[in-house]
Amino acid sequence: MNGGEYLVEVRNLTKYFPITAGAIFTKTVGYVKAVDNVSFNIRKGETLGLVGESGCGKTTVGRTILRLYEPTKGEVIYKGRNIYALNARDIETIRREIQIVFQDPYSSLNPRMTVSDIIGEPLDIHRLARDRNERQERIYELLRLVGLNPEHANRYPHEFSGGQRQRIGIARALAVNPNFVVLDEPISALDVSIQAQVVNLLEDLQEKLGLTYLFIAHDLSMVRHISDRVAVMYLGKIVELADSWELYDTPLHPYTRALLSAVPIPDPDIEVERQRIILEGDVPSPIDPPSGCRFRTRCRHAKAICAEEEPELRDAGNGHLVACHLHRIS
Amino acid sequence: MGAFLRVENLRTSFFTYAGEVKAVDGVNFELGKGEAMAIVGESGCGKSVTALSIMRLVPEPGKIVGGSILFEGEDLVRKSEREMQAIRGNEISMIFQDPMTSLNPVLTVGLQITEALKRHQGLSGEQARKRAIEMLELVGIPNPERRIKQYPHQFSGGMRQRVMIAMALSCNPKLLIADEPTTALDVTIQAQIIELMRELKDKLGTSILIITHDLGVVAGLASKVIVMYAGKVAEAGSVRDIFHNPQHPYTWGLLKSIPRLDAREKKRLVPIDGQPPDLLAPPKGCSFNPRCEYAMRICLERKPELTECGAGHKAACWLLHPMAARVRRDERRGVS
Amino acid sequence: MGLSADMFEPIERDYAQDEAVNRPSMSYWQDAWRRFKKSRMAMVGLVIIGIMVIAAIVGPLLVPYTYWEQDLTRTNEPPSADHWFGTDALGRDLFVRVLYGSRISLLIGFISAFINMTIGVIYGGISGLFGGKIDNIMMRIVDILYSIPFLLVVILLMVVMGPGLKSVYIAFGLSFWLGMARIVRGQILSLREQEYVLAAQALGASKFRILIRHLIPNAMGPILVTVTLLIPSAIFTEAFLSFIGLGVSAPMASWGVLAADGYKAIRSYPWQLFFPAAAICITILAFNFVGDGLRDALDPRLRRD
Amino acid sequence: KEEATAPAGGEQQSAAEEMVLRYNLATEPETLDPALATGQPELTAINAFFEGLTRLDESYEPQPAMAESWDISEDGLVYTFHLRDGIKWTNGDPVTAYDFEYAWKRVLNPDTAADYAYMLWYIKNAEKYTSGEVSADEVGIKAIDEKTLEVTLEAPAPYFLSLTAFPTYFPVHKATVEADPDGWAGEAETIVSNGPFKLIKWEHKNVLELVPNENYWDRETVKLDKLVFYTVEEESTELAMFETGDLDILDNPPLEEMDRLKNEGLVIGSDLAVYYYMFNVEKEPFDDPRVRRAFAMAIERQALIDAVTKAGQRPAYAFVPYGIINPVTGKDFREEGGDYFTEDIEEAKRLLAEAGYPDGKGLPPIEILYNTSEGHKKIAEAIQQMWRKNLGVENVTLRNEEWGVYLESRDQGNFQVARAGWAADYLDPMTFLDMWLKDGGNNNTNWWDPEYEDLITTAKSTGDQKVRFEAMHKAEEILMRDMPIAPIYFYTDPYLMKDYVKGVVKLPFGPEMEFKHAYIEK
Amino acid sequence: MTRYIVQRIISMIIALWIIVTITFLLMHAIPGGPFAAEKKVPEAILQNLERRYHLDWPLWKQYLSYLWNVARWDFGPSFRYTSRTVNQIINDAFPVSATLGAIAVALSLLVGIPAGIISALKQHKWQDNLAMLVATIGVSVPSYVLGILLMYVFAVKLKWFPAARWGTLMHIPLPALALAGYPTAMIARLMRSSMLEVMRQDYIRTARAKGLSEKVVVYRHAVKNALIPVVTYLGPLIAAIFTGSFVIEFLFAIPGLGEHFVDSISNRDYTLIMGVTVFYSVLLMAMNLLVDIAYVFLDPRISYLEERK
Ligand SMILES: Nc1ncnc2c1ncn2[C@@H]1O[C@H](COP(=O)(O)OP(=O)(O)OP(=O)(O)O)[C@@H](O)[C@H]1O
Ligand SMILES: Nc1ncnc2c1ncn2[C@@H]1O[C@H](COP(=O)(O)OP(=O)(O)OP(=O)(O)O)[C@@H](O)[C@H]1O
Ligand SMILES: [Mg+2]
Ligand SMILES: [Mg+2]
Repeated sequence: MNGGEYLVEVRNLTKYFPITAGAIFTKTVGYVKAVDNVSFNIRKGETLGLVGESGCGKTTVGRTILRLYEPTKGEVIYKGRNIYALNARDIETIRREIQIVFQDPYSSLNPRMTVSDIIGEPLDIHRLARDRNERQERIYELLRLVGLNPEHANRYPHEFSGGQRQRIGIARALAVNPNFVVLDEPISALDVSIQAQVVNLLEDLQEKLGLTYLFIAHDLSMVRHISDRVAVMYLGKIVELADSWELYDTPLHPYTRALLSAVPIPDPDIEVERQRIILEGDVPSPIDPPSGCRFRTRCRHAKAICAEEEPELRDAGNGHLVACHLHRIS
Repeated sequence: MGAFLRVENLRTSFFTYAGEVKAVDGVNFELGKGEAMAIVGESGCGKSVTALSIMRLVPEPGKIVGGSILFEGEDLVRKSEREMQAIRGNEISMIFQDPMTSLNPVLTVGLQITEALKRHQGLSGEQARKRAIEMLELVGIPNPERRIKQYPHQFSGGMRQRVMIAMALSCNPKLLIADEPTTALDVTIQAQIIELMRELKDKLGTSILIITHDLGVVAGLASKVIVMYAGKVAEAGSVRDIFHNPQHPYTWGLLKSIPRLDAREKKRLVPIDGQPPDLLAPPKGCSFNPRCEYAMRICLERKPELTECGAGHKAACWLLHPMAARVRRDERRGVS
Repeated sequence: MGLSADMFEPIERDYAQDEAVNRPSMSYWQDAWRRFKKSRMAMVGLVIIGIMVIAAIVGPLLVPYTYWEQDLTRTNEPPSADHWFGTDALGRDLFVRVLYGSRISLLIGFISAFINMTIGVIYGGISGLFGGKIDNIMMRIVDILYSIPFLLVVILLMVVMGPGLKSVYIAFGLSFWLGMARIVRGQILSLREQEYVLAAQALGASKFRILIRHLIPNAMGPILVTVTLLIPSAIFTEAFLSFIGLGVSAPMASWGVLAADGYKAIRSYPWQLFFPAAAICITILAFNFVGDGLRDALDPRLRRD
Repeated sequence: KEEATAPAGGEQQSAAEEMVLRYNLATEPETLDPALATGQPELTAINAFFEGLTRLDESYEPQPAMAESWDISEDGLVYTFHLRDGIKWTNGDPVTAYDFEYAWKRVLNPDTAADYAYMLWYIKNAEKYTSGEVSADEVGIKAIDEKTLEVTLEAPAPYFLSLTAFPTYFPVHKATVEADPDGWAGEAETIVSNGPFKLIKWEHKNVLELVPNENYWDRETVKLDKLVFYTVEEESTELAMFETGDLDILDNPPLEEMDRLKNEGLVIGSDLAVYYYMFNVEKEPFDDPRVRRAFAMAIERQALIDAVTKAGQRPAYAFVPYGIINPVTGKDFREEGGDYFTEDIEEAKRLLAEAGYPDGKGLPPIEILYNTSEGHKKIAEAIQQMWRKNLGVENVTLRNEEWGVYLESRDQGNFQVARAGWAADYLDPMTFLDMWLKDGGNNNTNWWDPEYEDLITTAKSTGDQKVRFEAMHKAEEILMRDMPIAPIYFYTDPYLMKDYVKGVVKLPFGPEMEFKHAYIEK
Repeated sequence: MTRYIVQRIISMIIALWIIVTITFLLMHAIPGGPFAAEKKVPEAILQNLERRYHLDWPLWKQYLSYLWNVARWDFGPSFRYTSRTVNQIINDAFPVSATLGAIAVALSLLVGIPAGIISALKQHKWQDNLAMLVATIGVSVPSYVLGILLMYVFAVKLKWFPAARWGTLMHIPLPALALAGYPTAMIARLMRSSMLEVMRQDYIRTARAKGLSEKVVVYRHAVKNALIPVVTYLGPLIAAIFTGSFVIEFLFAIPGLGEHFVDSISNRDYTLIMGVTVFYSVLLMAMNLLVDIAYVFLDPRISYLEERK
């Protein structure tokens, strides 16, 4: 692709969760194929959006990249080093550079730590504050950055509203000045004005410090706004990956199209008259995904080949990658 | 008989060591039967606490300190815990905001869905199981027979949220309180869920109180909206009023900050400047005043009352006072 | 209502104004300590323990008897003005013996609490946190230590080290933290699956940090209960060890020993059991108050003050 | 009858109808094999359902039992026992002289490894057989015919007849034993016996039940319908059971309750045992007899007994206890011998000063060794205090050791002063005196005296009671002159029986009680 | 899980071997022997005894032969109870201890768990304070004192129960109560502490929102989450209490296994020491395995499959 150094290269990433049966003498009866042979790259300083149906494996991708889950297969190259080949010590240091904002804001906050403890923790781990004062100042600064009141530093997570908790998570991830941040639905619980504030903040940081983001979200308008490129996942696979404006203007994969048509518009008049592409058929399960193209069971255009052969992710021109037989045919 | 649900001057506070956090500070609204109303507002402004107050489930050290919640004419604030048990889950159900911690990690999803069915609908185990599977299917969870035997941690965030939704809907409540029910859902599923709720509302006459940040969802589902700020209602009105004729500077700010899919080029987002207020020590006067572009001296001193500014449209802002200078119309419209 | 037009003048403002943060930021432990201080029961417990400690240190100096002085003509006397707690089978003053006993028993109580809070908690924590093979090995070691007859070890210690408190500490160090280790491990096994652990891991927190900062504070409830409830067993185990010959030599006696001496005489001379037992009870009650206060203080969700 | 199954109080009433006597053995018998039994509970139980050639009467004199009569040779070396007619085992087999021969040789057999084999070493070549030096045939035990048993002794032993009343000398049923040599005496079902009673139930560590043996030659004398033995170890529990009526005899009254029980008719039974402190004569300062004497004299025995031991023990100023009669004079050995020293603080202080430690000054640190036990501890504490007070010895510490460790310490001479006790094996002063020989296995004091050795050898090699007793008195005098030991008190054996219990004989050594003649009278 | 259990059993066997070895060595390292007595056995007899019990063999030979026997679950003859084997002794005594232990454990669960729950729900109210007081006394009064008091009041004074011994149902209540005292207190306190934690979780709120009665909320939703510390405690507790309590069996003259743990050592009854030790450790490890399996049922998030890196 057109130049640019890759900061993160994800190759054949696969993560299966075993499903067990039996009470005491359990055995594995199958796997949830949460992520199945996914490859993509992220350039330095860019934002890659990741969207897709709920449960399709976005969170799993994000976490496996950080090696919070041990992958079933595949590798992730960060700055030329395979993260899965690092030993425990190196992993700990590399985590200064790679951060994650968790999807679930509450359970990822230790209920027995005050907010200042939580945000201060990365500072302590990586010794980023020279003294207590600096640490304190930095904590207040981070709180303000994400739109929280520094007066709340002594509170505990349960004393916050959902959106406030999410911001604590963001502040924590930003505390270490990371290089690369996986943002797992970082703004879903925020009101729009705070969303705007946070997104602006992320963009500013990117501009100033050259941060790289993997931005997982459902809010397609926000994804388009923030991302340079967007990947669309369906049932553990990437089905389309393209420049964000390109993707929104000319979606190629039927699933992407369905997705885009479903975005609600914040205008009651338009919203009432909207035409959506309603996806039909049962949602397939990642436990035994359909053969061939995984979307075929719900695809209006499915052909015989779709059931037989798994479509590969190919370049449809201009760096627009899509995994669809139909597209190749047409 | 009056309204189906009428919340009057509801005040709920958390008594922390640092002082009283007035999370909900005099909220009023009405909800008719079969009506859907949305609550939007600043994160942390008291939306969830309002919802929890209606359920009478405000966690310690919080307490409802005043006001009344008339549900079908009866004041829930004065009901005993036992009476509430018969109402919760059956007549009023709630979808909680945080799906991860709101599900019991050690019980199977199936059990958690079926138990309310067994209790309120008197279904047998097998019937309840069937219904649970049905509900899961309805909210778009694949392979429900297998999934009901799994535990919450084996579900993705969105799936957990759908479990919560299935749970809340399973008993066909008269009032559904949905606290950000679709934040973790992708748009297709979200559309499906919204559709489901709409159906419920239209067919069964369920009243819906939905809390959301997604103004698109608001536009799609609700007919009335209240905008909250710092524990108070800033503006209330029909969806149209709020989207097309907002009166409160905070609402203007909200509308301005959304990126729209129909936008043609990338523009920097416009958030509302300044910090949200500390509810421990809210600013004197109008709590929005420190962030309001149009703040006047009076805003610093006196709280604005909720004043009528159209049929069923109210806002709490001094700008509506006849003595205030008129702010340019296009300014108010915010976007475009 | 006296609204004047000038009140509707727009005001100029400077958004950048940073209100100074006037509340100092507190860590969890500082905050817990603040709450602990507010708990009345906990303070009562602390005061009782304080009084006990002071009485143990200076008390014996203020009594006109020594712990060994016998008067065979005044054995088994009930409490009186001369002997507040009565006398024992050898005519010794029980009051002063209880005071002396507190020196040993309180020390044992603290030592056992210390051993549990250090060895037990850390060991169980590591085992639970690492899981897998490490857990299997560490827990089998616990099983082994549980299974090897304590009495054999004690006898060997007695032969090798001779009597004295040092051997008691070793005996405790070998065995007194096992239950705690298992309790902590059980808690950690469940806690380590929490998302905040994953979050800490993502921040690059070391295993040890995760254990100390995240997991143990969340396991504090059962830990505190175990510590407080093990103190009386420690006191009685010491009595047993003394009886076998490991602890302090007669005529010095701990509360446990006094109680064990007294219990047989429960029908004829009940005060010989009552006073040491009451001393133990009060101490344990005080420890429980403190433990409960701590538990509450460490639980941020319980901020009712 | 129905009430027999009722708990608690119920059993008491049934006793009136059924004549049941309940006694506490205090521990589970380790075995009920007469050859292997050593402890009091075993001996007591075995004595109730086995019988030897003789049986002791109320005055501890051996009376004919399995043997109807006996002849003793002139030199006192050969005993010929004539067995009764019609004596039978519980299974109906006759009891013969061969059974005795078999049983006794079994005790001596090295493979049996019986602890009490030495009780039979008075018999010719017995010791050699046990040591594997001679064969069984050379042992002086011979069944002449079914009814006649001839025993040849190594040296005259005037107390041999009373020995034959001791369980180690009891016969066993050969076929039974050979069927299961290790396990036959482990369960009631497999035991075949010949005594007044018959064991019908043995719930281990719980209860033993005996009924009269229908095959017993003296069946009429046995009046009880049932004899029940419990195995309750804790004294206060035994007392509780006695009080609730679950026990008819209280044999182990708790020390703490002694004062109260004395008012309720506690009987202070006699016992042939002595409690003493022994000095290691090779360790400073007890290498000096004056020091040993001084320490022994500074113990206030009566005060100790009154305040601490409480069971009416007698202060000991010599080693051999009361209760052994000199057959020549008919007087008690102890009373004949008298006290060998007195408690005299002044004298003690003088002796100590003379030894170079005026007012206890200059004494090295002294340590009293005792084994784990509440009673030993109290005595040691009291004595420590007495030495401090009476002699001004400040530096006395106590060392408490677990039983096995204590025995080892004693054995290795790893002590200065140690508590000890000794109980009779048979009714003769020799059982107390021959232990102080130079290589007496139980002499841990390192003390010995050639004259003492001579006297004991003399006494042991003659059947002439006069010579024997004179020699033994002399020996004791030497022992008490040098004082490698400080006798403290002679044990007693306090017990309390319900007033309806009759005919139970308390024995001073070996079995605790004789139940053959017992009956209930309400 | 199957693999885990297999692994566990292998590690248990290794642990058992270590226990046997250490105990064997300790046992022979401490002074005194099985035939030591105040009245010493003559040398010749001592030799016979040692020969009979193979104590004349070199230690390694004794050890190997012992290992072989343990592998066949044959503990050999008791040195003390000369006519019985260790297997017989254990087979006789264990059922008694186990019966009493099971009743005591059941009692402490039946009382302790509800008491803990009630104190948690009524935190700082009188119910809680009362429970705390009783629990404190429960742990501060050792079981022998409790036992003696029970015996005095209910047997000697009231004559409701026999004072001691074993055999009828009436013999059970007093020792069972004395035995249950400490575990009840412990369970109640543990339960209270974890219930306090659990009752404030969000999912309890969800359960309430479903309109479930407080009972269901507590017993179905909260208790399971709160049970882990109690279950952990139960593992060693059951192993210990089922093999008998020395003190209680001594006091109430109960023919259980408990006394052998102490007596066998005082008596240096080598085979019995080893027998009860092996028996106890097998029971303990089996219980702990059960506890670990129970964890997975109590909290499905716990997994033993993964080793954390
Ligand atoms: N336990 C508590 N103790 C103290 N303050 C609390 C507690 N719970 C909530 N609050 C405060 O109450 C206010 C209202 O919270 P609420 O959860 O209702 O917000 P919300 O409107 O739902 O926000 P969001 O959209 O972010 O979920 C917040 O400022 C929060 O900090
Ligand atoms: N620990 C686990 N054990 C078993 N299955 C799991 C586990 N975690 C996730 N899964 C399964 O993996 C699949 C993908 O989950 P993931 O959380 O990655 O989805 P997602 O794309 O993030 O969805 P959402 O948008 O709803 O958060 C789901 O089917 C989920 O059930
Ligand atoms: Mg996700
Ligand atoms: Mg909320």
